[in-house]
Amino acid sequence: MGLPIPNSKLGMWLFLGTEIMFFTAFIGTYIVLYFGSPGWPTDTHVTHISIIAGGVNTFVLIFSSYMVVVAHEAMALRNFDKAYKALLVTFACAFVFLGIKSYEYYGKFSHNILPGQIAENDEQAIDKVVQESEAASDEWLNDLVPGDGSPERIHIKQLAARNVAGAESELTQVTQQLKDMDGASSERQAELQQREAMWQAIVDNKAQIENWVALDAAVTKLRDDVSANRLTMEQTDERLTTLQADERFASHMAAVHHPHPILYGNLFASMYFLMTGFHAVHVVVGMILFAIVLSKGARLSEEWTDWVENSGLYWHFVDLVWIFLFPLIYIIPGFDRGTPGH
Amino acid sequence: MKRFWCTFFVFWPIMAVILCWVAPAQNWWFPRGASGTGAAMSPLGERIDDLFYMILIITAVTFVGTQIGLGYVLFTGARRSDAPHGAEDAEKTWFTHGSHNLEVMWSVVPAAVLLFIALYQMEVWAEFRVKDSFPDEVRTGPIAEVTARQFEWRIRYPGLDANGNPLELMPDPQPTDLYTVNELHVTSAEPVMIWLRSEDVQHSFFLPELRVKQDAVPGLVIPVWFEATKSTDYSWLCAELCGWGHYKMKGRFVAEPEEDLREWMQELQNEQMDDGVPDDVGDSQVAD
Amino acid sequence: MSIATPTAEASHDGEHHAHVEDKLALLKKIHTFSTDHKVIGVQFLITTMLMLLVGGALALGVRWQLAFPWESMPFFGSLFAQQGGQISPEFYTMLFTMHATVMIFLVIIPILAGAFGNFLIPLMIGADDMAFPLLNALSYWFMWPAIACFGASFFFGGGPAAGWTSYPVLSAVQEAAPGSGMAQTMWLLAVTFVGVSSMMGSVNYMTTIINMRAPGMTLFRMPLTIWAMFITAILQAFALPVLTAAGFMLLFERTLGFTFFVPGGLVINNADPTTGGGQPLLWQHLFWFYSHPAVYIMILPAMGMVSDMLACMSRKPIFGYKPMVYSMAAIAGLGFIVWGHHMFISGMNPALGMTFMVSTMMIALPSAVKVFNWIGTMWGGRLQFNTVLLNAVAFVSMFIVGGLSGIFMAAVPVDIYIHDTYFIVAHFHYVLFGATLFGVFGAIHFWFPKMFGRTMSETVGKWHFFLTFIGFNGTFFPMHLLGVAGMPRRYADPYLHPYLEHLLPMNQFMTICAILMGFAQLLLLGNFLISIFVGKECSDNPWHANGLEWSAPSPPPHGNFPSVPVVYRGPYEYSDPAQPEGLDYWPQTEPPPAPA
Amino acid sequence: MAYQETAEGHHEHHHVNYWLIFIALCICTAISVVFDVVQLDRRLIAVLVLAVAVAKAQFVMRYFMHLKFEGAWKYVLLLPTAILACGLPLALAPDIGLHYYRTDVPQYRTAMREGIIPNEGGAPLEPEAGHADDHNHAGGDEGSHQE
Ligand code: HEA
Ligand code: HEA
Ligand code: CUA
Ligand SMILES: [Cu+2]
Repeated sequence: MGLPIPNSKLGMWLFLGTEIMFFTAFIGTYIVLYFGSPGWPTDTHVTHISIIAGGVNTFVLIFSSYMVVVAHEAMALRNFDKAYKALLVTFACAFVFLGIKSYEYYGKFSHNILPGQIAENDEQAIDKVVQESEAASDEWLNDLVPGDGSPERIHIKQLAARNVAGAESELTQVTQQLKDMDGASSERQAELQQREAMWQAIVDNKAQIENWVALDAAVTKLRDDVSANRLTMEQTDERLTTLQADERFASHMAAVHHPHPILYGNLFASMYFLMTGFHAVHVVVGMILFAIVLSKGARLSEEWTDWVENSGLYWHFVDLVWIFLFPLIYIIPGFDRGTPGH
Repeated sequence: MKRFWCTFFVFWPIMAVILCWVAPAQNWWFPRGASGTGAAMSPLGERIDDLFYMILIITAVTFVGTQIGLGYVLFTGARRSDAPHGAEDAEKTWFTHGSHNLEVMWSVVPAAVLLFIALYQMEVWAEFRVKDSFPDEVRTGPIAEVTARQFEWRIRYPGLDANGNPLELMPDPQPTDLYTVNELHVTSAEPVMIWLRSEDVQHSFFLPELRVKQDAVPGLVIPVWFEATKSTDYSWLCAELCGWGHYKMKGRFVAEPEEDLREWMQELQNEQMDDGVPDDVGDSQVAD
Repeated sequence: MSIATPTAEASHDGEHHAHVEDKLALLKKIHTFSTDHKVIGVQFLITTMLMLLVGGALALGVRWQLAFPWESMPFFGSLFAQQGGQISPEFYTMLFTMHATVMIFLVIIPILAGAFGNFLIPLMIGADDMAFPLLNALSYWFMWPAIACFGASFFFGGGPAAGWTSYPVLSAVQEAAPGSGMAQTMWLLAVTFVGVSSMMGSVNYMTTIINMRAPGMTLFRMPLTIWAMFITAILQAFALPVLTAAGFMLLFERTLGFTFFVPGGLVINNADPTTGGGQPLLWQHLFWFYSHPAVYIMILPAMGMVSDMLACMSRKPIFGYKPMVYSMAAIAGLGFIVWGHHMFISGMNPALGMTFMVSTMMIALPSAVKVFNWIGTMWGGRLQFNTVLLNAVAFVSMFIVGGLSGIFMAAVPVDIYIHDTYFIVAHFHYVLFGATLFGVFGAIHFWFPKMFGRTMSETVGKWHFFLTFIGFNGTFFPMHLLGVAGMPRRYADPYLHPYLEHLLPMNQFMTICAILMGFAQLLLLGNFLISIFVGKECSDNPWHANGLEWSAPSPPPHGNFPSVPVVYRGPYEYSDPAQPEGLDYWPQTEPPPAPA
Repeated sequence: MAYQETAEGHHEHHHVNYWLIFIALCICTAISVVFDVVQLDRRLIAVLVLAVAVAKAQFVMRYFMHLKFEGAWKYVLLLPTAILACGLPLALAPDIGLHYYRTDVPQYRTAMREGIIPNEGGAPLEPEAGHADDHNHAGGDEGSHQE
């Protein structure tokens, strides 16, 4: 006894019921956190939410959903060739969807809108500029003077680089010491060799090192001014712009982000990546389901009808989730863009 | 053997009832601490206890009733089991699929009882938690801010003005504030309120003798009020798992007459304001 | 003890005795990736029984510390040696966390749904297997990554340190419990794995029960066990995804820098202030949204099985079959709207607390209906005093205690005082061990003959019951008193507080009882394992029961029934005077007498 | 199983013009994007946009997922799910969406400083200068967060 539908379809529907609850947890959380966090970022310039991208993706998913029903209908009418083509289009749509999604993600990554990395107020934003500038400066130095990049080592390199004028004499000194040394501990020898390599690199890259020294001075000043509370965010931003405009170190400072505090930005980014991420995972699973059918190629036959129907149901569900994510993430928060808060 | 098992099942509820009966005398009941009797040491606590006893009576009656029922069916069932299937009428299995009237009865009666309990208690709950039902005395403001952290309590009092009267407690630390660690002094004259907050993980502010408990939630400032009826020391501990030291997170909770409290605060103020660096002392007292 | 005592003579109902079954058929496949629901059931059963020992051993560690604080623990201490076998506070936290985790996720839930659900559902509804046998096998094998992760969490760092409820911030920020490191992460992963396992199971059970019933097996002819399994599966299907979702969130928060539960500005263990924007209460809501329905997941199947056992052993129909079904449905429905009663004291909105209080009170109602109907079932029956009945009666008796203590906690003002004290610990051990586990013990004895064609030893079974019952009540009843005395739970050393000092002897008594109860479980395991080989052989229907499963051979072959069974009546027609042959049972498959 | 004969007959053809449904969905999407551009009360827009989403979901479920042609079981399955799905956010709202107790976290202070929410707690709005890190205070001040 039972319902007049096959087990596989019943099972799929029940599974979709559980999936609804799974996404309910995310979406419900998002809604209540949105209301519980006064000042949730809604300005799309700040959040880098692109309604166009979301809208196109909505369209792509709807179209793929349509293609799935076409495929299913064709299967039922035993037009396997048509079904195959329709599924191929669906698969391609899924690909496009993921492509656009990655483009959006890329935007978030390049603006560092990532959970746990976002400054939420001016102080944090200023601080982040300092930290990133220091990191950029360290990285540059580490490139110029190869070898161990541990903080202690970097510190030694910094001291040496600041003494670029005396580098040649230091180098001769170390070389001499190395020569004079015989029978001493190999540890000491290794240490001296390391220093020799360091000074050698400094001498070789003298011009560059001098540029670095200039940057180092600027960054140090920036840090000192910040910790003495002498800089506002705008001033910090200006300083950074100046540094980035300076052709001597422009390429190295390019990666430093301008101060860009987003109130509740970490929460926002977490929710964004959580919801769209799990949705994307579902898209990938759907693609696998379709890939299995597609791999049958010309051998696609009647026995796959249920499979196509059930993966179709799953795919429609993936579409459904997006139908709700689109207004919730892309449209509603974006209403009053430009004005702070809500 | 059947008789043995029947007795066995009747024996244990009897033991349970006896155990509960003797428990208060054995000091296995509400903590005797300050009262010596185990009675709650706050008016609200007394009402909680009353509620507890009321539920205890209801559940005890239910418990005894159901266990008697169980015992009865066991004994009669044991007797009947000797009889063969289809025996004389008296020993026959009662072939029935249930009784509508009985079902209605034993749904409606418990429903009424449960609904009664549910409605009856609301007032106490509201008084303890709903801000609008707080007693008037505590609406004027908190007397201290208690901040929980792993694994201690930090207390911030408002300082005293020139006349020795407490200032108002501001939401943020003031230079005049007074600090203690693990020691909370309150007046026993009237209900008082504190602000409860946590600096790291979740903790819980638990005064067993006063029947007060409230979790300290990171990010929230929760008002908790209580009234100690006797001037003495009470136990104060943490009731929410907060890490390895959870069990040892205890404090000294002192309720004392108004004058003693003033005196103590004055002393505290003198102590803290006396080392020459007026603006910083409060902080250095509680530095890590 | 007349009819319902298992006997070797099988002549009376020797339907299927043409073929001699290999009694070890199920056991022989236990290590294989079998898709046969009976093999999977037995796999689950044996795995969970072993896990019971593990979880119990951890509990004994807890009890040791409570009875002999800071004294070296024999055996165990040296296993996880810290300072000469002494239990450190971190270790204590890990002990009760893992105790609860193992008991709940690796014992109770899988033994009810996994072992008995799997074994019984197709047999009782007359199907040849589950709807999705492969998925079924996967749901068993997904237990193993979970077990591996739980196992790993013992050794990666000091073990998870946030209790089984895993409240953030403690569980979310590494600095808050420095020792827990990878262990807490592993724990979360493991919970996700058991979640996946249960998920696969529940979709499978629902589909099977809805779609694969034998002809004549209408919904209201299904045994209460099946109803219970069905409702449990529904609960799982709709509650579990929320926990899985929350688990992912906590996992990401812990490892990837996401933020959902940790607010900003917390200074934890002198580390940099946190920068998140989350809210700790969110986790509690999501967690209990699953974990309250989960406590009914942990008892409904036992309720169903106990109903079957009681009817059979009383030789009487279930009293009020439909009310029993409706009350289970009501428990499930209400079970979704009471989760807040775990958060009364947590700083939730007091008005919300009141709502949850009322719904919690109301959930006692269907439970009451069930209790009275069980008593009604036994009333006027011919009780067969065997191990099955004893355990089933213990279930009812203990459930009443556990349920009634729930009423105290449901009353919010009282919960202010008893929340997070041993009163709670007493409550849930009464329902979880006292009710569910006794039900499971009964079920093991009841359906063992179907699994292996032999019966378990009655004598050992009764000793096991006797010792467990005494040990259980000796351990857990006094916990009510400890709770009233204000002893908080999760305390490594309550005696640090003067007002609790005098409770030490009581705790020692409880520990002795716990050890007794622990060793009694070895009797069960021994009885189970040995009876598989040397138990008394029995007929296919040793209890003279009505259910469809008893019309299949023992153990049922692959495909279960020689031919498709046809169902003519409900499963509880015991002692029906209309039974044509004058028997006191009337199997569901027996065609009604032709009208004269 | 052998006697699960009921499975047949589900391949029968229902005449649905899927292309029309697809067009309808596209129009709905366009409408929601338009809402984003026009200036209306934002609460109204939120309701409208969600209504459009529900309408879209209706189309997808009824036609693409064939629910229109299924038996009564669809209600048994979907109604409880829908109730739970709506109930969960509703039940979370009083605690997470609103706040009964005063919230004191750095974000709130920033929000107060920027006038997004009224400064109810009376907390000072300007970040304190210098090093205040020995304030044992959760949301005590922003300055110390940079240490
Ligand atoms: C199988 C598991 C199970 C079951 C069935 C129950 C059943 C119930 N539980 Fe329990 N509960 C747990 C497992 C379970 N619980 C666990 C594990 C915890 C702790 C989790 C943790 O914090 O770690 C917990 C915690 C817990 C709390 C939180 C306490 C706290 O932390 O402060 C509360 C509060 O309301 C509660 C209430 C109830 C109620 C009202 C029932 C009801 O369903 C009981 C209904 C039954 C009866 C009432 C008995 C029979 C009825 C009659 C005989 C009729 C007449 C009765 C009357 C008129 C009163 N439980
Ligand atoms: C189904 C669930 C279940 C079961 C069966 C049990 C069984 C037991 N529990 Fe359980 N317990 C919980 C679920 C359960 N518990 C939960 C959810 C918590 C809350 C945790 C938290 O706060 O987070 C808890 C907490 C808890 C505490 C409170 C800890 C604290 O708050 O500080 C205590 C204290 O006594 C305790 C004791 C016991 C005992 C003695 C048993 C006994 O019944 C066990 C009997 C013993 C055995 C069955 C094992 C036999 C084994 C051997 C004889 C050794 C063999 C050796 C090897 C194989 C190596 N438990
Ligand atoms: Cu603080 Cu427990
Ligand atoms: Cu609960």
